[in-house]
Amino acid sequence: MGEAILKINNLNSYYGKSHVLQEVSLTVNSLERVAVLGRNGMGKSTLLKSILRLQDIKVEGDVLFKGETLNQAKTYEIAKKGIAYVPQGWLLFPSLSVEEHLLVAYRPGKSKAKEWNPERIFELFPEIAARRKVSGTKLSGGEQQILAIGRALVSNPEILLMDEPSEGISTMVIDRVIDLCHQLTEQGISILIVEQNLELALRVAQRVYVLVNGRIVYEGTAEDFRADKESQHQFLGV
Amino acid sequence: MFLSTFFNGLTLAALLFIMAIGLNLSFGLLRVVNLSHGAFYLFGGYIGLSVLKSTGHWWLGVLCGALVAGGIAAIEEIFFLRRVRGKSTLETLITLSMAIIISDLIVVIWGGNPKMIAIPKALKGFVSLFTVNVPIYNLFLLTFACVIGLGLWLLINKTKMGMIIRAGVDNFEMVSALGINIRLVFTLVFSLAGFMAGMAGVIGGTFLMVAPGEDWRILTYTLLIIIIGGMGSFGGTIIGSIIIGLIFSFGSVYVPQFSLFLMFAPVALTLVIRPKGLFGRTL
Amino acid sequence: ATPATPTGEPIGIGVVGPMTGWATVYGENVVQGVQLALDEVGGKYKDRPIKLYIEDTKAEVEVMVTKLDSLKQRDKVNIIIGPSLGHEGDAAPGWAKKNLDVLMMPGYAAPQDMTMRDRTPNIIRAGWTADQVIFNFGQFVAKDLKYKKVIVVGQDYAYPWGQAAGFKRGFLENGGQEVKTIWHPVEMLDFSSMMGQLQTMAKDYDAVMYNGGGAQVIAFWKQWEQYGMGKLYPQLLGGANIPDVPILTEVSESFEGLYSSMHYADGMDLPANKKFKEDFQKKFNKQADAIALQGYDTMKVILKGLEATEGKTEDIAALEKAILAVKVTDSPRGHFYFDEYGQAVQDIYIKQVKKVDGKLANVVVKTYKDVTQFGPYESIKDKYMSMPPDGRDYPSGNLSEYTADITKYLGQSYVDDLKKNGGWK
Amino acid sequence: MRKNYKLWALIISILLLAAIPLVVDQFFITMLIRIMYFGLLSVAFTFLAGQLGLFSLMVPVFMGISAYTIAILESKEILLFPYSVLVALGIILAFAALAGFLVNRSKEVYFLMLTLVLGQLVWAIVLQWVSLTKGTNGISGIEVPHLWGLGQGSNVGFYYYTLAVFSLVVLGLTAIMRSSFGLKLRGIRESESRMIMLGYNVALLKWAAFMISSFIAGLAGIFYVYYSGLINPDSISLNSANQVMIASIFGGVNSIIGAILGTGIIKTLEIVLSGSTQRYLLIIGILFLVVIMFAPKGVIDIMERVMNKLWKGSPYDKRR
Amino acid sequence: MTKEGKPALTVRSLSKSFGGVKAIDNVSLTLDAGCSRVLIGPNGAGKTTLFNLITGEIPMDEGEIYLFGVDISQAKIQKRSELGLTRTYQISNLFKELTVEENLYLSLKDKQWNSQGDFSSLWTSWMKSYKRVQRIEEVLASVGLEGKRQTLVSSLAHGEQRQLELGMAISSNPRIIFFDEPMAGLSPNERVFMGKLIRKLAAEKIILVIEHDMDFALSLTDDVTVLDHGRVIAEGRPEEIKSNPEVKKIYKLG
Ligand SMILES: Nc1ncnc2c1ncn2[C@@H]1O[C@H](COP(=O)(O)OP(=O)(O)OP(=O)(O)O)[C@@H](O)[C@H]1O
Ligand SMILES: Nc1ncnc2c1ncn2[C@@H]1O[C@H](COP(=O)(O)OP(=O)(O)OP(=O)(O)O)[C@@H](O)[C@H]1O
Ligand SMILES: CC(C)C[C@H](N)C(=O)O
Ligand SMILES: [Mg+2]
Ligand SMILES: [Mg+2]
Repeated sequence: MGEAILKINNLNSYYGKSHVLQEVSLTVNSLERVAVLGRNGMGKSTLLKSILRLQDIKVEGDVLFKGETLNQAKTYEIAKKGIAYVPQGWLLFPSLSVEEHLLVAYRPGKSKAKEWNPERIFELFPEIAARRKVSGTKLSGGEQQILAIGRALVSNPEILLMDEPSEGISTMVIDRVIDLCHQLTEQGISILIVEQNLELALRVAQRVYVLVNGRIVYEGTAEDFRADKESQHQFLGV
Repeated sequence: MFLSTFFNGLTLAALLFIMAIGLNLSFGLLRVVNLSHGAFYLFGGYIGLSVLKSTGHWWLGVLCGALVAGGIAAIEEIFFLRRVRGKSTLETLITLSMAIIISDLIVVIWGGNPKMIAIPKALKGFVSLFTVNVPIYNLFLLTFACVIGLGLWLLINKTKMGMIIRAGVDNFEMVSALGINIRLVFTLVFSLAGFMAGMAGVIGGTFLMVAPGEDWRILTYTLLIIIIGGMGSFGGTIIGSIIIGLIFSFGSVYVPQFSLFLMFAPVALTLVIRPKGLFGRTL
Repeated sequence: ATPATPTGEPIGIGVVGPMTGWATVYGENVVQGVQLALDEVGGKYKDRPIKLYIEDTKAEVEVMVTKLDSLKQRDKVNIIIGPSLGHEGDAAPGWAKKNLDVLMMPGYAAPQDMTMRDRTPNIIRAGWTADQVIFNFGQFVAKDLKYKKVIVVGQDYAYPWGQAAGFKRGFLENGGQEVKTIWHPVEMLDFSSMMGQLQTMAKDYDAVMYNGGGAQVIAFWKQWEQYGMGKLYPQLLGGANIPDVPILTEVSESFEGLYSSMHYADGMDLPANKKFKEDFQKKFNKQADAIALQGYDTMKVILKGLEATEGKTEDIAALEKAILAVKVTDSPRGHFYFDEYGQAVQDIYIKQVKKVDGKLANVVVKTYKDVTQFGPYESIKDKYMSMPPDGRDYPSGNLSEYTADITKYLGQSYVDDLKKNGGWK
Repeated sequence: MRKNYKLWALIISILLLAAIPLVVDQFFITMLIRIMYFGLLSVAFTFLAGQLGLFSLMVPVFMGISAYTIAILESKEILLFPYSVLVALGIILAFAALAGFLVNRSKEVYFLMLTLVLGQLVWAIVLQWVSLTKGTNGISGIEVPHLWGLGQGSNVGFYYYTLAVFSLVVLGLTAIMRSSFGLKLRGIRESESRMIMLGYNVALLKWAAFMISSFIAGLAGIFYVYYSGLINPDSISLNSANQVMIASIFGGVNSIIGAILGTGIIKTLEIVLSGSTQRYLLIIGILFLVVIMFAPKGVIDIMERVMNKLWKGSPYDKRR
Repeated sequence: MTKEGKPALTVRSLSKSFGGVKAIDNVSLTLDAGCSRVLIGPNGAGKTTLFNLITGEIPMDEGEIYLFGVDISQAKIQKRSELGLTRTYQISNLFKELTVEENLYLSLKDKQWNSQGDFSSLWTSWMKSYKRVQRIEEVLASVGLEGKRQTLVSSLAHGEQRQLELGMAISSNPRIIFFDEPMAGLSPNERVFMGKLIRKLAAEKIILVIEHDMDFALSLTDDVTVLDHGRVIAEGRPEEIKSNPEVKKIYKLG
């Protein structure tokens, strides 16, 4: 395992006065897959948004990307450094076609052969390849999720932040997404994933964090957590 | 007479097109109801006039008018519009306030008298085409509009720019999260729209005149075009300009007393039947 | 007992007119004329400073009424100069009739009914009416220029209607055969289509008169030149406002030769005019024009009125009486006095645009002495007033219809006289 | 009491307004009357803008229609006072019903544009149908009806009539906005498709809201024409529509009180500033920019923040 | 399986295409009164589209739909809703700038409300009606949003919005409810909780559920319909479905 690609120290986030994230510290090492778990409304999405400085969230604390601070950076600068984001709710663009979604986000990778480009996405997900010219938001729910993942990939990031990628996709596609995640780390892309689907999360991640009411209450390897039925019950209500 | 009226309608359409396509940039693409577009036009026109008077170069006037208007647009975007992005009511009010301020500044700087921008020598006079006399300036206007139209079309449809803008309007933040400096893009587009308006101001001011109040008048016609053609539609802007241009020229020849009514009635009808204009995109 | 005129108290005078927007000149220049007149007397009457309250109507009548109210109620002003635009002038008598304790002296507004059919004693106009200045122009065009058929292109509102009406009367009663009117919206975008139309009409008509104001003149002129209309028609005829000074500074030399008429011509060769123009240029760094002159003259009339009443602005009726008796002899436009309706009786000048000292100016080519607002109908003004007010299409520009109409109102004998004399005497 | 503090504040202000003629002079009353009839326009605008999220640029048109109806009927001596007003209200409702039908399918910017064009269309008709409307000149010389308390010299009587109608409208609208009807309109604003799915007659609700707004504008027209004694195409021009929009947004487009406040401030500034400088439009323009920058929710927002500071624990509701 | 035997919903040879794609291709389906059914199928199979066609949110190309014996093929959405049809949305469609409570008030369509029409309640301070308040509280409790009553929907977390989406559907006491992936976005804990709720509804009312989570889907009812490429490829009990060769193929079951 390499050194930390993403490091978060004592992060506090607020929506107006409501203090959503409290003293969150978290690390994603290079070529690692990390999952953040937690019940609804615990602050998982807020965590990802805080990294990218999205919305009107007031963020205090340090976020380091490859040792470099992101505290003063703007959203687009952060993203440009190599952080891609699959948002919850997909946030596709109604006025762009499926193909345009991929074109607009496309940023060439370091090597032409290994890079993610729109064509490669279409190969990987034939279900959206057939719908190239359709407006992104006219797709079915699952297709939209796939497109959102594709859109993040074509920017050829170093780390991928995914917010509940399993939502809306069917079981067969879930398997493919899990495979994809493993493949990605082999290609040099680290992953930070937020998930409700415990099964998926544990199959993808090597390490997990659990958020309860905006605080990290558990940190450990995926195997440990899988075995730790008590923590699962206590923190996730499984 | 029919033919000459037709030509005149087209000329007017060409002028209005240059205005409308600029407005449609901010309107259709940025979704900003830019009521200061008319003010950019007039301010550009006056700048052009002053430059012409002091240097004698008409083309330099066109360039300066366009640049200054573009600059004001950039200022408006950076200092005001940017801060209320997405809140359409506030955006509208900001552009309205700017329009009021600029209109009044114009009176302060250039006084209330109407002014004329002389047509450059090279474009004076007329030629005979199909039995009608067509002023050279009119031909110039037509050509110019075509060039501008083509250029913008390429920019919007053949570059990534167009996609970025459309995406940015749909979801500003998500585009930032893709690593694109969408703020800058918006500023550029808005300034480009201002630039076009300023340029139209000098060219149109030469064709018509520059005077206080022109800003609102031109703005109204431009709005009509966009309404009838559909917001954000390139083809719609062309068709809209031609429709309005022709209605105006035929109206003012055959029924001048009802020309205003003639102008608004078809537009209203279009909107009632097709609420998004002839070519409006369904979003 | 308190003295009737407290010494040292300022005298308030309101000025209303459009000070912003498209019509700014019509308000601003009046104000400047007023200020110039005040300067000449050191800004005060005897030891009482004269304080101006300047209010913007934004060229909207509702705003004007509000501003009139605030001048009266808040600033306690008894004398108001203004308004300056036609539609403002039309609405002003309504207000004046409700506020008889305020004297109103129109700035540049020209509707004839302000001092005719809608007359109220507290409106006195040292200026002009749309018809008054143009009756004789019609006569001039018919008799001296000998045109038979004229096209009048004009803005579609009351002031050009009034001018067209006056012109029709003068022209058709003095040998003209037809006046064809084309009305366009007040703010016309582009005149090129109209030029096409005028080109085809050239074979049937002798001349074109443009009857509009301000920016429209420039727009009209531009296309007139572009289309080479000068080759099809003789020099353009103009309504009173066409060769206004601000326009002359803009248009090219081919504007030379244009005829029009008014109660003032900037190129008039009078010492008072020279002084007025010089002073104005010095003070405001721009050329004086008829609008500024109107403010100037009106203020001077008020000062004369104040002198006659020894500054008692409280008694408006007395002031009105005093002003009606004023006879001005040293105005830049010559002399004028008031008729019993409160309208100035003055000389009307036929003017032509000519180059003077390298600059275009309006030069007087003919003078009609002491014209009243009724013009040639002075002696039969009751009959004249029984006719409907000027309208878009009234009176008719068609000779036979026109004759039928005046026969009805002015009597067969009037028509017979016209025939006998070949026009007015 | 605490929960309804806004309502109480409203009632108290109305009572205060009623007492005003006892202490101030004519001019002040003139101003208040004017603010009230223009205030009605902003209220009409705000009602649609705040509840339905629809910006109507034809609000002044309805004012114009009722004013013109009265002016034409009375100046041509076809019908006089009480009947002319009744006819005017009838015509307003008829026009509003038609226009409401025409604009029903439009949303967002498209609604703004359609109302702009319809407004301009009416304006063009008024301008060019000279035989009926006298064109640009407009119609003037309309007399205040001979009613109890109205007469020459004093405008206090007129003030009370205006205040009565004005207060009724404000209270009525407040009630409507708090009723289920208001909530349904806000529901439409947020998601029309869901409202339809829930089984509401969305078209009817929108149409009714449009009627209410137009009717209020029509009421303003009655006071306008009787007080100023005239009506002119300027009153229904695009510029007037802009002014209504500016005043409403300036004051706070989601609140009736805000809209009235906005109108009050702007109309007052116009009078105060225009007397002292010719550049007051410049000043007002800059002022707008400043307010938008620092109080995007309008002047009412500043007011509420101040109130909140002063009166700790007042239920300052950040929702609207 | 038929409990009472009278069909509540009948869909006959329904078709709809978008451009070149046949999203729904000659689909027939019957839902008997008192019965519930699960609709499964891969992404893009046409499940949501089928819902949209039945609720009338998009017009159909061909086919017939009967709801409680009434032909609603061409009826307005409103009419369908009046017959007691409600749905949830896969992509939340809530009144974002209203509070949770207000959202629920709007979805509460009790008898009184409807019979009075839209305008009679203009003046009544109906929100405070005791019955309504009680009902709102019930709904809030049953979807687990008690603490969020006064919160603006736009500041709810995604999962909370999904919970409200369910609350909106059940509050109006409909006769027939369509659920479009009701479990999506919910955490395991909420799943258990909401699962119970839906199971209870399945017993009381007629529901049609789209769900990717098989375990949950099959715990609701024994009637399953499988859709693929707009066509019904299998229908029946879970065992039958699982052994169906076509289903096996798309689900890559051993
Ligand atoms: N408005 C539309 N325009 C064009 N194509 C559409 C539209 N709506 C749906 N489609 C297409 O129709 C097909 C069926 O979509 P539908 O939403 O019904 O799928 P679904 O079964 O609900 O899938 P999921 O499980 O992913 O939600 C998809 O391929 C989709 O892209
Ligand atoms: N825009 C907002 N304004 C105010 N509060 C918000 C906003 N968005 C979220 N919250 C609140 O912050 C808390 C955390 O929200 P967040 O979206 O991070 O939860 P989450 O863990 O991602 O939940 P889910 O699993 O449902 O997506 C929630 O209580 C939510 O109500
Ligand atoms: C605009 C001007 C020509 C106004 C003119 N003096 C009038 O009374 O109407
Ligand atoms: Mg989340
Ligand atoms: Mg679906």
